[in-house]
Amino acid sequence: MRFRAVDLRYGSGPEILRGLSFHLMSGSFQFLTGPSGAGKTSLLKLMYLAHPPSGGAIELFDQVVKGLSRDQMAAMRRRIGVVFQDFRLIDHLSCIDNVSLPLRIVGEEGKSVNANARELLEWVGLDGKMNSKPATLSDGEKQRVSIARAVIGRPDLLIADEPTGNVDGDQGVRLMRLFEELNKIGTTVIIATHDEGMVARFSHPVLRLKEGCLTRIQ
Amino acid sequence: MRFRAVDLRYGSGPEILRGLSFHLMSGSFQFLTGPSGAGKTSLLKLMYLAHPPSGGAIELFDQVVKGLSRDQMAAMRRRIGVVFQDFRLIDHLSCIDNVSLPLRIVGEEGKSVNANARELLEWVGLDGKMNSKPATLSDGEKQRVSIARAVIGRPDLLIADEPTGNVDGDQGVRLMRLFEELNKIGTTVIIATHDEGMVARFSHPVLRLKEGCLTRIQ
Amino acid sequence: MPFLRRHQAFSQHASSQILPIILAVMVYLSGLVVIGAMILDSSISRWSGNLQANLTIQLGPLSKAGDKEALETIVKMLDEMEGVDSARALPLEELEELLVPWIGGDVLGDIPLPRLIDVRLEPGAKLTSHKIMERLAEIAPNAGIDDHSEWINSVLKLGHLARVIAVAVVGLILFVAVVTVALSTQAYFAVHQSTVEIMHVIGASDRYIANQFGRQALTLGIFGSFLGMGLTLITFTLVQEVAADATVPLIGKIWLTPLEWMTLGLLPCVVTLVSMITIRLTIFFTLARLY
Amino acid sequence: MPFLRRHQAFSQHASSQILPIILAVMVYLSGLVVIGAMILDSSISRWSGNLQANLTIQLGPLSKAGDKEALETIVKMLDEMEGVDSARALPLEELEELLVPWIGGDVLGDIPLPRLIDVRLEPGAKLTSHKIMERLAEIAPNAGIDDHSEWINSVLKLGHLARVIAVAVVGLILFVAVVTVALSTQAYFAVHQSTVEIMHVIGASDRYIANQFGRQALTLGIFGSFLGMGLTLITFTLVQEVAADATVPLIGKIWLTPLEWMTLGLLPCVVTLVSMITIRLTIFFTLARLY
Ligand SMILES: Nc1ncnc2c1ncn2[C@@H]1O[C@H](COP(=O)(O)OP(=O)(O)OP(=O)(O)O)[C@@H](O)[C@H]1O
Ligand SMILES: Nc1ncnc2c1ncn2[C@@H]1O[C@H](COP(=O)(O)OP(=O)(O)OP(=O)(O)O)[C@@H](O)[C@H]1O
Ligand SMILES: [Mg+2]
Ligand SMILES: [Mg+2]
Repeated sequence: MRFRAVDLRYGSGPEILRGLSFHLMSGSFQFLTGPSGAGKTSLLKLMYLAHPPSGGAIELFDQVVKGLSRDQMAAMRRRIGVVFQDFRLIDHLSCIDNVSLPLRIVGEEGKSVNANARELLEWVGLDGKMNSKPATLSDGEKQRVSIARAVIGRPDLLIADEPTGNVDGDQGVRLMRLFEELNKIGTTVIIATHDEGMVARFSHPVLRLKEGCLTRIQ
Repeated sequence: MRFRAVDLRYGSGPEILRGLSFHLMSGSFQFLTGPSGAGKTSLLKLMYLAHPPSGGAIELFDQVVKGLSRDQMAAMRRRIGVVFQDFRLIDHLSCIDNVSLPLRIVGEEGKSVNANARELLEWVGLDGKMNSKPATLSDGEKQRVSIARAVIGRPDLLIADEPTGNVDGDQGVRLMRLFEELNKIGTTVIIATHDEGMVARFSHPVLRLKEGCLTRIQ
Repeated sequence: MPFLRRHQAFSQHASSQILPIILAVMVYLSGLVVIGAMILDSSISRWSGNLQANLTIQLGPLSKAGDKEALETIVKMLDEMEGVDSARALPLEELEELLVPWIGGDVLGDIPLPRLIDVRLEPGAKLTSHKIMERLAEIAPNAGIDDHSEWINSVLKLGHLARVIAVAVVGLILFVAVVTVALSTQAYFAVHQSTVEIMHVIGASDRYIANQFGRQALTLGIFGSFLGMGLTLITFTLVQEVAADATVPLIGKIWLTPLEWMTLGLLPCVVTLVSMITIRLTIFFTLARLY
Repeated sequence: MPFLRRHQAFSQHASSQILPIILAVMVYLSGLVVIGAMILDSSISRWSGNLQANLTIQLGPLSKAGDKEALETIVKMLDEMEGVDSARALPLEELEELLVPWIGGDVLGDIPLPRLIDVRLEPGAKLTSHKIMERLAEIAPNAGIDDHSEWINSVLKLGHLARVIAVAVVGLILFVAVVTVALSTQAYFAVHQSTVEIMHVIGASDRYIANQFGRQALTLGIFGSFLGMGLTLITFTLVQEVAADATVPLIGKIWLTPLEWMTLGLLPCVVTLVSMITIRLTIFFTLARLY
């Protein structure tokens, strides 16, 4: 993934990100830190193609994003797994249906889909909540459903926004192991977090975002 | 506040909390910890009168809650400030209107209300976001708005559910200082968190919730 | 009031733009149908009134010379009867003209002829042909009456039917309007459910919440209803303009009496009221579910 | 299909219960009004048809004995005319009965009398009284015709007016139904906005999203529309039952022709279609706003 002089502003508001340029190696594992309101989520939005940059160019999977057709963009999004800071589960679907959604939208059906989703939910410790609706889950549980949904499609790029913000320490470590596992089989992983303990514990390169500028810390 | 053999179950589901009995001194400062899904939020819901217990009795401000009229309950709720884990801001109101809501519902009007809200928002570091709608805020910013709303009425009881889960370390400490400040002028404070660093840093008594049972750690 | 204004931010959701439109559409629809029914009703009244207001009385064959006096007495009596506007004997010449095709001009000179009296009743008079006959029987036992009863009955039946249908349509549409308004109001409220829950849990009393939303709904309701009424009036005025050029047969009037205007004015009020009541009930049930 | 079934969970929001009800109410309303208009229309047709189908022809005074032959020729000619159902001369006795009150029984024996021929036209025949007169002129120059034209014109005008009003009401109500359906569908969609956004951002193609919701809306639309149509049919059947007991005057029939049934069947289809199109457009605009 490559960013070239990327700017971002919402509507006619102030510039949140200014002239970001960097290159992320495929298969790398990165942390993204920065104070609250620095623009971490905004930067990730650019990466998972939820918002267009107001300037500059983004290259993803060796393709320039600008100028792609809507179907090509959708195909690209399917190669990206996202853990949203606010979970974004579909209220009307049960946990297992939320988790299997990324498989279903590419037309996969049948038992293997369900088995897959079930296995992942067990892995994140939600054995008993398969058929619960998101509204009846605790925030930590929602976050774990969201993580399961992000990884079920074995994405080429995994983007996680504070994925351990609502779970306790042990569980957090367990989830980080899941991401490292995925990274080993080739997925590029980017994790935004403000949990400095977590960053210190795992020795991965860190990108630090502050006042719209990015610095790289090894 | 006193709990006597309080049970909680949602609908006909399993018991989340079983036979909790404890007494919290007025003016105390407590942490509430426990793994994700242990029932911290559920216990707090009982305290801020958002859900009735399925068994047992709750005493708040030296009054048994059961049997109070709706108006008396509302009056009691107005003496409690709550920071929700999921913020619960009103989407259609700007930050400053969200923050001043607890004053407006008791009929306070005029400039002092606005000045008050403005001061608090500055304190939590949201100088430039007074008139933004919640949808345009980062999660850390929403959390701070939620905190400002909880404390503006100088409540007798402050209940905060992971109030520093979405902000960075420094800001977290700053917010904890705000709660301690409030505690000094007589407010009882209860903070649910899974941030062990935070709990270690501030030496306050801890309630630990696990598998529906509560243990007190000094 | 700045607070009120600010609280109207409650309503900036898409559905709060749709609610007033639906209310407006419903008021417009009911308004036009009610106006139409009123005009139809008054036209039918006039029409059947005209039919009934006109009788012909036949006096059995009188000799040409004699009985002129008797005829005048009868006409005078009729003319003075309560409910009669005017009575007039058909002149002999007109009568002869009427009869020529029947019996040939050459015979007419010799035979005694029946005489016809044209009676116009006052509009809305309660006088029936039966009553007139009773009075006539005293002085002219061989009189007959033609109140066009066969035709009148047919036409009156048709008019009556049209009225029944009009009332049924108006009733149906008012019912549908009320149902639609209630349903739309509920749909409008759905997106504000969470707002109510938040207000409740931070300690707002039930009355406060109901008042805030009630005021909100009142504003939207009044806006929507009167928009609809405005459209109705515009349409009505246009129809009046068009009708003024091309006089429509049989439609007596294209204007409303003050009473009819008042009835019409009730419409937006009812719609607003229904919307208000729905909001209140919905809030009541929402709050009742909360602890 | 379990996936389809599970995706119907999309619709478990309150507003998805309200949408089918609003559709049902709209179909019900339009259905009743359309049926009413159809019955009114055919009643008016029948009624004015009956009026036109009946003429009286007068032949100038004939002597009692003579011209019997001429009368028969004329009746025969009329009877054989295209568009005439039957023609029949009024017997002398009936004629005399009619005339007694006019000129007295004692005179009747001597004078020549006019003869009346009662002509019934075939239903829907294009024959006008003018045409008949032309044909008659050849053999009976002194014939007159009474086609009740004054009355007929009045009644036909009233019927015509009723039709115009019915068409206007039907048009207005269909318009309102379409607007209400479109608005309600949009309100229904409002609560699903976030679902669309989530599906989009995890990589669902526009077509996939549109299809999922389209299917959803189709199910709700069909359910609502046919519920409404069912209610219409129940109401219609009840009205038929009631009307069968108390024969309503002048309303010819309380049943529909196959063509009318088909027209009626179009209603729920149109409503479902409008709902579908609205959903598609709304999704299209929602997605177009997303990157
Ligand atoms: N949709 C939006 N419209 C306008 N401004 C926005 C929008 N979303 C975010 N912002 C602003 O952009 C800035 C960065 O927000 P962002 O959510 O990226 O921060 P963040 O680094 O993720 O913070 P946090 O750690 O609190 O989640 C904030 O000041 C926020 O108010
Ligand atoms: N409305 C509800 N209906 C049914 N079950 C619920 C409901 N809310 C919570 N639960 C269940 O109750 C349990 C406790 O939830 P709670 O939100 O209290 O946990 P928590 O300790 O706050 O967790 P976290 O740290 O993740 O926020 C969970 O298993 C959850 O699934
Ligand atoms: Mg963020
Ligand atoms: Mg919780």
